[in-house]
This record gives sequence, C-alpha cells and structure tokens, in this order.
Amino acid sequence: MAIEIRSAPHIKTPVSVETIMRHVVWSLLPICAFFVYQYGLSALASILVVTGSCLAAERLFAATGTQSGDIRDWSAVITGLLLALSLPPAFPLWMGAVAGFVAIALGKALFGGIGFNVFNPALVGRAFAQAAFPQAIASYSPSFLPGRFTEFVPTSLAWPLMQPADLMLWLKDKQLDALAAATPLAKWKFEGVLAGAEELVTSLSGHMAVGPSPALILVCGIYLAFRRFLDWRIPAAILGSAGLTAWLLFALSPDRFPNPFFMLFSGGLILGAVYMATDMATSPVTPKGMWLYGGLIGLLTVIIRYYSGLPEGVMYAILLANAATPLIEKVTQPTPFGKSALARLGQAKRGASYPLHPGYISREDAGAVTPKKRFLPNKPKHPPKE
Amino acid sequence: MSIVMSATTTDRWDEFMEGVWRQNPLFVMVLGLCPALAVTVSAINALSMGLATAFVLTCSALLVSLLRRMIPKEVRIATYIVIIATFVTVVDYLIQAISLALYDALGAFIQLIVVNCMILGRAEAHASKNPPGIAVINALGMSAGFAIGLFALGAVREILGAGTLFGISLFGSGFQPWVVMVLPPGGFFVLGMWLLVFAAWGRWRQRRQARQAEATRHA
Amino acid sequence: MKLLSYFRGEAFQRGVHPPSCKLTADTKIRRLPFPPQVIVPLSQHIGKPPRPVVKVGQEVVRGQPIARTDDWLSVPHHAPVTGVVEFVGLRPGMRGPWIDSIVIRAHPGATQEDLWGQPQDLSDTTRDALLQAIWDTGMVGLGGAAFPTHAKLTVPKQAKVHTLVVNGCECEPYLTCDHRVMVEQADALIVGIRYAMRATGAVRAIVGIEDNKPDAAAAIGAALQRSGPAPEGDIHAELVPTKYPQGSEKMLIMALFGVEIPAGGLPVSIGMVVNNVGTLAALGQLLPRGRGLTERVVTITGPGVARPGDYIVPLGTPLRFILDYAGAKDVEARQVILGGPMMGQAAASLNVPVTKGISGVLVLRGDEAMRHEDRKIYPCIKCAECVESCPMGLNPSTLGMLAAKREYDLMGERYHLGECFECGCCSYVCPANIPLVQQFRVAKQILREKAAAEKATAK
Amino acid sequence: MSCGMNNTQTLPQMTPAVAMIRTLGLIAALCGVIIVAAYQGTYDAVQENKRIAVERAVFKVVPAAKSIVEYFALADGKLEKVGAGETAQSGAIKFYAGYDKDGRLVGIAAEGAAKGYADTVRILFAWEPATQQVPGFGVVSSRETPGIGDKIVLDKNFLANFPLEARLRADGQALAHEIQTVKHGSKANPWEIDAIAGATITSRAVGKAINDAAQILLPRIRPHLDTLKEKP
Amino acid sequence: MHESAAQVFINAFLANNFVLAMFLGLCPFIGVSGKLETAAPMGAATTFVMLVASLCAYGLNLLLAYFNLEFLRLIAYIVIIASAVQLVEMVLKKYSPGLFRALGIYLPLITTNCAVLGVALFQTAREYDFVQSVTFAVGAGAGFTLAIILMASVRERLQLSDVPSVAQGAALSFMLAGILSLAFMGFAGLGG
Repeated sequence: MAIEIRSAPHIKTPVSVETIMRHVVWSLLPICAFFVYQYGLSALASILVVTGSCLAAERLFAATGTQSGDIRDWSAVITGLLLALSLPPAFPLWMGAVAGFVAIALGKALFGGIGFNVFNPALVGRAFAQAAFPQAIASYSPSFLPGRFTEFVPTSLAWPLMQPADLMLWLKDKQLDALAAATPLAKWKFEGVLAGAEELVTSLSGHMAVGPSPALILVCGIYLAFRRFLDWRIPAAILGSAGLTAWLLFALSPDRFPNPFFMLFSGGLILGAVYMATDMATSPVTPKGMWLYGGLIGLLTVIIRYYSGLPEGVMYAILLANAATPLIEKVTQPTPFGKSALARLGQAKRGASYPLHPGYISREDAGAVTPKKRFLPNKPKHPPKE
Repeated sequence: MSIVMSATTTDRWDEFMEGVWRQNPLFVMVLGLCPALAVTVSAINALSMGLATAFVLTCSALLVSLLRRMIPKEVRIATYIVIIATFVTVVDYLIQAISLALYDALGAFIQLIVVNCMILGRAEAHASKNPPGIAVINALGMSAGFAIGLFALGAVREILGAGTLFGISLFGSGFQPWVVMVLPPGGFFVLGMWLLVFAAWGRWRQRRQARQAEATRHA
Repeated sequence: MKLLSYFRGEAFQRGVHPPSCKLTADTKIRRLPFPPQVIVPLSQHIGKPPRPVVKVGQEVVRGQPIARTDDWLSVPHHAPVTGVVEFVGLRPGMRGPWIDSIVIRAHPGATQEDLWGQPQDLSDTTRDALLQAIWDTGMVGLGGAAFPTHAKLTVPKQAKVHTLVVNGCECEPYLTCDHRVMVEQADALIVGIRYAMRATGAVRAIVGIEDNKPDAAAAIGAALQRSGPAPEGDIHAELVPTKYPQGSEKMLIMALFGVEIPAGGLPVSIGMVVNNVGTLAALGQLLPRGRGLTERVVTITGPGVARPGDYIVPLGTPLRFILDYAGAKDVEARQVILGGPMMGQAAASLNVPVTKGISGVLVLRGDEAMRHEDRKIYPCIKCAECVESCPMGLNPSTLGMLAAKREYDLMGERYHLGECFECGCCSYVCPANIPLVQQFRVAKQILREKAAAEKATAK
Repeated sequence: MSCGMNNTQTLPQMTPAVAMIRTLGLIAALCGVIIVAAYQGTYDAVQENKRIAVERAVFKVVPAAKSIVEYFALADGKLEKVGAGETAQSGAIKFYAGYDKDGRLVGIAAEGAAKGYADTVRILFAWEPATQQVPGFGVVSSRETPGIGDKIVLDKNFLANFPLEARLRADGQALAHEIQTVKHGSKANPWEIDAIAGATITSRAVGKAINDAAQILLPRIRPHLDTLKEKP
Repeated sequence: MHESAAQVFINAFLANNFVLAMFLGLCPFIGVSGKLETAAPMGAATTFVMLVASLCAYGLNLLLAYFNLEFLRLIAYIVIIASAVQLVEMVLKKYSPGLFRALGIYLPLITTNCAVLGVALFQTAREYDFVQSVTFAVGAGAGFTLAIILMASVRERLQLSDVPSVAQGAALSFMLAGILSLAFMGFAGLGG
C-alpha cells in the first residue's frame, strides 16, 4: 500500500475561487436580463461585446504569461458584465470594447492578474472610458422605448474610432424630450429635477434613463451575502454612510439637497455598493477595515455628487477607496486572541454565551496570581526586538 | 586627457549618442518628468519644450565647463543653479518674444526647467569634469534624447487625443478623440506605456542575444 | 450561516464548521488483539525521553516499567505486552526520522493481563504524593498534545487554581474516541476528575462538551448522579456550540467563561487547568489499581477503512497491524493520518507504532485526498475567509502573502505569527487552495532557528 | 583624536572665503548681465506680441473695430488710459474700447471669469453701447474637458444666445435684468442664456462671468460713454 | 475672481492635486514612494518646505515688485528656496535633532523638487494674497503627502504581488499614478 505524506489539514472546503466567481456571474445574469429587457438590442450587444473584449484580453495576457489565472476562473466574465452594466446601454460598441480591454490590461494584467489587482478592473475600464469619451458616456438612452428589440440605438453602431451619431437628433425624431437622455442624477444636478421614488426603483413607469434595476441588484446581493460570496459589511457600510450623510445634509437644508432615498437609489450607488466595492481583491480583508472602507466610499460618493463638477461619484469613490485599501488594512489589523485590552485585564467579555456558574470564584477571591511566563520547550519564543 | 584631445569623429558621435540612446534622460534615467508629462499634450508643445530645455542645457553646460576650474567645490551646486536659472530666464523671454500662444501653452513649466534634475545632474556629473567641446556635445546629445522622448509622448497623446499631428488632421473630421490622452492620466499612461514597450523590447533583444550566443557556442 | 451567527451568541469568535464525519460515534469501543511485536518509542511526549531500564533478551510483563526518568518533564513507560525485549535502538518514528525505541516480541501464549501494578488507596495522600502517583502511571495528555499530565496538574507555587476544565470537545472531524470514552467510561472519568481536582486544589470542575454529543453529556450526568456529591467540590457538565477548534483550551475557556487567556499565558494564569476527558478517564482507571499506561482508545476511521471503530490499542502497535485488522487493505488507501484531519500528521510509514498521543488513525482514499490536491492554487483573492475563521485573530491572508515572498521577520514582528497554533482553519477555508498553515509552519521553524542562532551568537 | 587630525589635514584644501565670494560675485555679475541683456533684447518684441494678442482677441469679439484703446475703469468712477507696461491699481478694471476706421466707438471688450467644471473659465466679452447688447464672447483661458467644455464656442444653439441683452437700469447702477443661464430649452427672455445640455456647468460659467463683470464695469463706463465715443 | 482660503486649499489638495493633476514633484513621488515609512516623512518635510518657500516668495515678490525687478523673479526664487532649505536644515539640526534625523535626508532632495518652486511661481502668477498663499502652500503640501502616501501603501502591497517582470519599476509606478490620477478626476470642480 503506497501512502502519501502531506501536511495538515487534510480536508478542505469545497468552495473554490471558481465557485465564488461562478456564483457571482449567475447572480448577475438576472440583472443583465432585466437590463436587456429595459434597453433592448443595444444593451444586449453592449453586454456581449464588452464581456467578449474582457475575455479576449484575459486570454491574451494569460497566454503571454504576464498574469496568473485565465478565463476559466470566470473573473473576467464578472469584470465584463459589471463594466457593461455600468456603461450606458447604447454606448458605442467599439468604445465598449476599448473599455473592456483597458479594464483587463490596466486594471488586472498590469498587477499580475487575479488577486493582485489593486483597483477594481471594471471600474478602471469605466473611469478610462469616462475620461476618454466623456460625451458618449454622458448620453444615456431612455428605457422601455418602443421598438427597442428590433432596432439598435444608432450610437451603438458607430464606426470604430469614429464619433457616434447624435443621440439628441435621434431622440427628437422619436418625439422625445432631450432630457430623457440624462440620468436622474444629471437631471437633478444640472436641471434641478428630482425623480420619483418608484421610478428610480423600478423604472417601469417612464422612459427614464436609469441604469440596471437597483431592487433586483439588492435581491441578488442578498442572495450572495447569504451564500457568503460577498461580505455584507461593505454594502451595509456604504449604504449606511451614504444614507446618513445624505440624510444629515437633507435635514440641514431640504431645499438644496435631495432626500436620502434619491441619493441611495439613483445612479450606480447600489450596483457599486453590492458588486463593485465588494470585489474581494480590492477591498480590505479585516472586518474593521471593511467598515472603514465602506464608510469612506459612502462619504466620498455624497461629497463628489453634491460638491464636485460631476453628477455621479460612486466610481471615483470606490477607486479612491481601493487605493486606500492597503493603508486601511495596515491600520485595522485584527487583534490577536489574548491581546485585546479585555484579555489583559482578565475580565469577562461582553457576549460570553455561557454565564459563569454560581459557584464561580473570581480570580481575586481565589487569590490567583499570574505566574511567571512559562514556555513549553518547543514553543517559539518571540523574536527579540531590536 | 590625451584621449579626449585626440577625440575622433566617432568618439564625438558616441558621446552624442550616449544621451540620445543609451542614457536617454526620459526613458532610461526617468528624469525631467514634470515637463515631460505636463506639456506633451501636443507634438508641437513637446518639441518646443525640448528645444527650450536643449537651449538651457547646452548653454549652462558650456558655461559650467568654461568656469569649471574657477568654481570652488563648496558652492558649486549654488553656482550651477544660478547659471541654470539665468538661462531659463533668458529662454522664458525668448519664447515670449517668439510666440505668446506657445508661451501660454507651456505655462509655468518653462520656468520649472530650472528644477529639471536632468540639467543640474548633467552640470554636476559631466560638464564640471569635461572640456567645453565634449560638454556641449554631451549636452546636445542629452537634449536630443530628451526632445525625442518628449516628442514620442506628445505625438502619441496628440494623435489619440485629438486625431491630429502638428495640428494636421489624420483621420478626418469624424474621428472620436480620446480625451483622456490630453488629460493628466493620459500623460501617465502614455509614459508608462512607452516604458513598457522599451522594457519588453529590451527583454526580447536580450533573449535573442542569448539565443545567438547559444547558437554560436553550438556551432 | 455566518450572517446569522453574528446575531447569535457565539462560543468564541471565528472558527470553522467542517463536516463532522463522525462515522464511529455510535459504535462501542472494542479491543484490538495484541500484535506479535510492539515498538515503544522512548520519546512519545513533550519533554525529554526517559532512559530504558531493560536489556535485549529480558523478559517483561505487561505493565512493567521499561523506561524510567528523573526529569520532571518526562514520564516513564510500561511494557504494553508480556514478552521478550528484542531490540533497543533506532526505529522509524512517526515524524519520519528514526528514534530510540524498545521493541518487545509478545509471548504468543501470554494472557496479556496487567500483572504488575498493585491496588493503592490514595484517598488521603498529600498532593505531592498524588502527583508522584500520577507521574508513575506515565500518563500524558491523550488528546494529542502528549504533555506529561503530572506536570500539567502541578500548580506553580505562586498561583492558585480554582477551576478544572475537562475538555470533552472532540472538535476534529472523524474522531470519536473521547466521545465514546465519555459515554462508556463516565464513572472512571468522574474518579479521574476528582483526582485531578485534588492534585490541583480546584474547587470545581466543568466538563465542556460540544452540543453534537448530547449522549455524552447525559452519560456524565448519570454518572454524577451515581457517584453522589464529590467532597472535592462541584462537578458538572456544560454543552457548548459545536465549532472547530473548540478543543483548544483557549477556545474552550472562551466558550465556557467568555474569558480570553492573555497571549503567551497559560490557563493557570487565570486560575484554570484544562485536561482531556480521555486522560482523566484513564487516570481514573489506572490510579486505584496502581498501574501504568499500556494502552489507549484510538479511533480508526476514514473512507479508507472497511471496519471503522474505536479500539483499545496496546501502545506500540504498528500501524500496519491496525490497518490490516480494521480492513484498510482491500481499499485503495492513500493517506494515513495520525490524529484528526485538521491537525493530524501524515504517517511517514506504516511501520510506525501507535504512541500515547495518537487519538486517531484516519485513512483517506486516493480519490478523497486528490480531490483538493488537484485543485489549482490561485493567488490570494483576499476573500477574507481566513481572517474570519482564524480563532487566534490573526490575518492569514497577509501572512500568506508575506510567506510567499519569504518576509519571515515581518510575519513574526508585525503580524503575530507566534500566536498561530496551526489549527488549520485558514487552509481549510481557503478557496484559492493556498497551503497557508503549511507555510506558517515553515516560517515558524525558520524564525525559531533564527532566534536560536542569534541566541547562540549572543552568548 | 584621529578625527581632529583628519580635519586639520583637509582644512588646507578648502577654498578661502574670499575666493569663494569673488567667484560667486563674478558669476552672479555675469548672470545678471545675461539676464538684463535678454530682458532688454526681447522687451520690444514681447510687448509687440502682447499687443497683437490683445488686438486679435478684441477684434474677434468686436469685429467692426479697426483699432483699440485700453482703459482702466477706476473704483472711484474715473477712467484712465493705460500707458505702456502699466499695471492696474486695486479695484481698477481694464477694458478695451474698439473703434472703427473713422474713429467711432463700435464696442467695448472686457474680461470676465467664473468657476467652471475644472477650473476658472476666463472669457473676453464685447458690449455694444448703441444697442446695449453683448454680441459675443471669446475664451481667454479654460481647462474645461475638451469635447464638452469647448461646446461654448462650437455649439450653434449656444452661440444663438447672442446677442444678449445687457441693458442698464434707469439709474445706471446695475443691469436691468441679471444675465442668467437657464436650463436647456427654457430660454424665454433676451437676457437669458440657454444652457447646453451636457455642458451645463461651463455654459453657466459663461453667463456668470458676463454678468459679474458687466454688473461692475458697465455702471462705471456709462457716465463716460460720451467721452469714449470718439477715439482720443 | 477671488477665491476663499478654503477653496484655495481644496483646489490645491484634491481638485488640482499637485502631483496627480499638475505633474509637479514627480521625481520624489516616483522615487521615494517605495515604502510608507519613508514616504510619510517625505510628505511632511515637503509640506514644511513648501510653507517656508511660500512665505519667502511672498515677501520677496513684494520686494521685487517695489523695485520693478520682476525679471529677476525666477533666479531670486530659486536662490531663496535653496537657502531657505539650508537654513531650515541648520536650524533643525541645532534645535530639534530628532526632527532633523527624521527629515534630514529628505531636505536636500526637496531643493530640486519642482513642486516647491511650483508653489512659489503659481502663487505669484495667480496673485494670491498672504492668507491665500499660505493655504495654497499647505494645501499643495497636503495633496503631495496624500498622493505619496497612497502611492507608497499601494506599492508596498504590490511588493507582495507577482507583478509581471516587464512592468516592474518605473512603468508600473506611472501606470499606477495614472489610475490614481483617473480616480482624482472625481474631485474635479470640488471647491468651486
């Protein structure tokens, strides 16, 4: 009988990187489906092209050996789907392809591939597209247009490297208000128009230029959180901090600032909080760090939305928090067992599930004295401090 | 010393090419970054900046080299800075006299040539130790290298960022400019990309040389 | 699951829930036949090995001391079988290197009853005499650490112990020996607990049992009823939520009392002593009879065994004999693990014997073992599962990245590597399949060697 | 001790202070000469360049003008002609009066600035005294996003906002109607600017810049319109 | 247009960050951002020198304007900054050796940091008054410090990553700076 010698532990959880990524992809599919239902053919083409571009880039960089991981781990699919969902549905396809390539090249391959990326690749692609093609990314096509399943929005089919057709003219042809092509946030920021709550959540009532459905994203996010494929602390911290800041400002001057509900459910905040900020590689691993990270994102989002020149700030807030993640992790290292202040005092901790027996004698009663440190012979000594 | 005296044309050429290629200030030594990124939104700005820097570098190299025996080593850095600042002021006025539009485009970065580490570095490392002729050739080489670097950046940024080169449209009117290229991030990306290209090319050449050496050894 | 447990009271923070796989929880303890030859390694415990007192060719009787010691941190050994000493010298050890051992060939016809010891009455001996008696049994911690029991029960002069914690949390998957001992030998356990309370001066004893073994708790409750009130103090059993690594004494004390043992400290620093149920049950059997430790209960289990069960195994029985008996021959066994699957060591060869500290022999089939070995090792994706599961509150994610770049000093200085007790939770949960705890073992070893070298040069 | 020895050994190699000062003085003098020479040598060309640049900008917004005269509108309400190289006193606002070839005032040009999307947008706008209108403006400097911010000079709909009414109130102390940028498609009055959809902030900055500058400058100029009418 | 001190600060700190939007101080930003332990004191030292340089330049500019010697501005600034750094170094060495040891090695590097001269030149070009100048210098210094600390912490993390060998070194730093700069674009228009 041949035996093999391996190091403990000898059993392992069945959850693998692929499992996690696959579940995230599955949970994104209903969101994508609804997105296509909202925006039709153009959205479908956009999702396919962007994801395809991400996969092609991933394949390329894996083949040249510049990054670990390859398309089989599903992570590039997530990047592609998220990027497509964060772009306007009628974003010119060639620009989408560029954004997808940049997302993988700059956001991932540069750092060594899966796990090593410092910034969320989808957001790097999105930020690049925003900076490169500001005009195209600001023209959002309205949802639930009649005939959306039979014809493309003309901007989608722009020639590569060429400017897309004017969305405004096309909308005029369709007898639609030019404002229909502005997102609720842009409308609030530049025109002072506040969208209604149910329009934001469902976008069923009018031709609103809202992104993927926030309600659906929340549902899918809760599923993922329950399956432990994303950490619930981060979305909770983001939504909490953004909501709180928005509510404070709203309470201070309700005329100047929109209500917190508008804050939370407009733009990409929900998508960012649930899917983008929770990207494992780019968020802190420490629980305290996650709260800090989420809080920072929420705060920055509100600040950028209210005070900067841009209508939307989630993307920048997350990128900035990504950059701060190593720093956050550094200052929020968990306290090792037995090193907390409570342990030093030798006191019972809050939430101890088993109350002491009535016959318990406290340390003092028992006259317990901490003996001199005694190490077992094989116990490692702490390395001497210099 | 005698070697320098008997410098042939090829030696001078080597001295010149040193800066252009082997010690390219931008791509190899990664110096003079502020102007390299700030003013290279177009090829013409980049070239103008390259020329301005070349002027300052060459003149200061000449002067430092001429005065090299006079300058006490305790105050040499201060002296170099004063000399460089002088020529920067001169070039500042020259550009104003030539074209105000260019002056506006280059902005404060003309005056910031004074803290371009490349110039001070050349004065300290080369001009103060060599006779005027050699110093000027070396400075010219460095300037050329720097200008080529700036042009490489400026050209890419202009072509992608505006679809033009030296203001001449390359792709017709329908071209969608990549605005990011003329914004700050574009500067970083293009420089990083050039460095990547050079690194990859160096890697490839190394590997090829290794292969050739292998082949000759086998033969 | 984790989400809910956040709102619920927890035994201790973090930890994992591996599948329990307790195949043998309901099978009675059986006796393994005596092997033709036993190998008694001199070093079976933490501390110095004792010196052999028998010669080759000498006849020994089961229970007769064959190795003695004067060193405080060492225990004597007793002959597990009646037979002839065949060899004294190097034999394969469980960790790989060969170690000094005594090989005894069993008498084929011997009754194999314990003939050596004499019943003794310890009811009003002094503490020191009681500790001496415990020392004479050669008892070590049977839970796996194999720390000499008399040393563990000795309270340092300045300290005082008020509580004896009895560890009945067999948190490793597959293992059931402690469980079965609690069910079947509850009376002996109570006797052992009372000895231990007297030895330490504790005024109460709490048996901590995981809530997946209610029958064990019930058996102990019944035994307590039978034995009546103990003069030494109050004894009772507590259920704690099932979670790995509850069996670690720090975690168990946290679960029972909500008290953190200060880092670098022992339970005795807060007036507690922890002992394993198996140890105390064995003490309860051996002490009144004045015998030495010659056998122990071992769980022989795993998908690679045809007849899994808890067996009373004479110490020194070679693994090959055990596996043949339990039926591991006919299935394709690939890995033989001494101990549980989370912390147990893979046996280097099948010729190594069962020693005092081995609580289980786990046999994994090839396909079983290969299932995760085949998995690709990804770079750390920073999913934070390991941080959530490390019972010691370390950051295995960062530690693992540092280990990959050989930044061992940083690991020790800034990331508390020394606190890691290698429970394996991080490796178990890692979706990227990074061998975290394995890397930490290497790092700790390197740091130890470095510290030793520095100490040497400092002198 | 060895340290001290070293010091004494290196001391003689140090350059004496006198020599250092002499050399530094010499180099400073040399540099001073170079700078002054460059300054003097380029002075005329630079001034000429600046004049041409100003004229070009003013002629662009006041196309009918053939020559310009620079003025300061002082805080106390007086006007003062700008001499060469003169800088403004505090509170003084510079403006340019444009005259046609017959020497008649055809328009006034002044700078305005307001915070745009990325940085301050500085514009030069014209004002016609005859019609009390702003016929147009040009951008002096802007760091707005190319492709969006430059719509203010390219977008036909936006340029159609001009001429823009900038009529002074009867008492001449302020504009009769504040110049305002209103949201796209809702321009109702001649003093309102219809914002560009998608470049709202930049277009708003243009309106604000014109309004802020006109509110201060125009009341100061008004009493002097008669003297300005003819080229001095 | 008059900017309030807060606007000046926010502008120099975030919206027009000296490093990421203006490309000033890039040499130390790329060169000294390898480790957080050195990056943070570098940021602090630079901020301090910026403040000193700003004060000097403000006074000097008044003097030069009074004598109509603006054409000597550049040469005067660079000399005064270099001397000021020297002076600061000497004063620190004498009166606060601890701080000197912490910042000492960075001070000479800062003389040729274009961000410092940039502060002096920009505050003159924008005709800032005294309060504005001081807040501008502090804001610029804070922006530099923020950028270099973020960069250093990210680069420390990348030390533990398998960055492709082609990208290692300056190329990666520039790409990182580019992405950071993209992220900082979110602050555009802040403080307006």
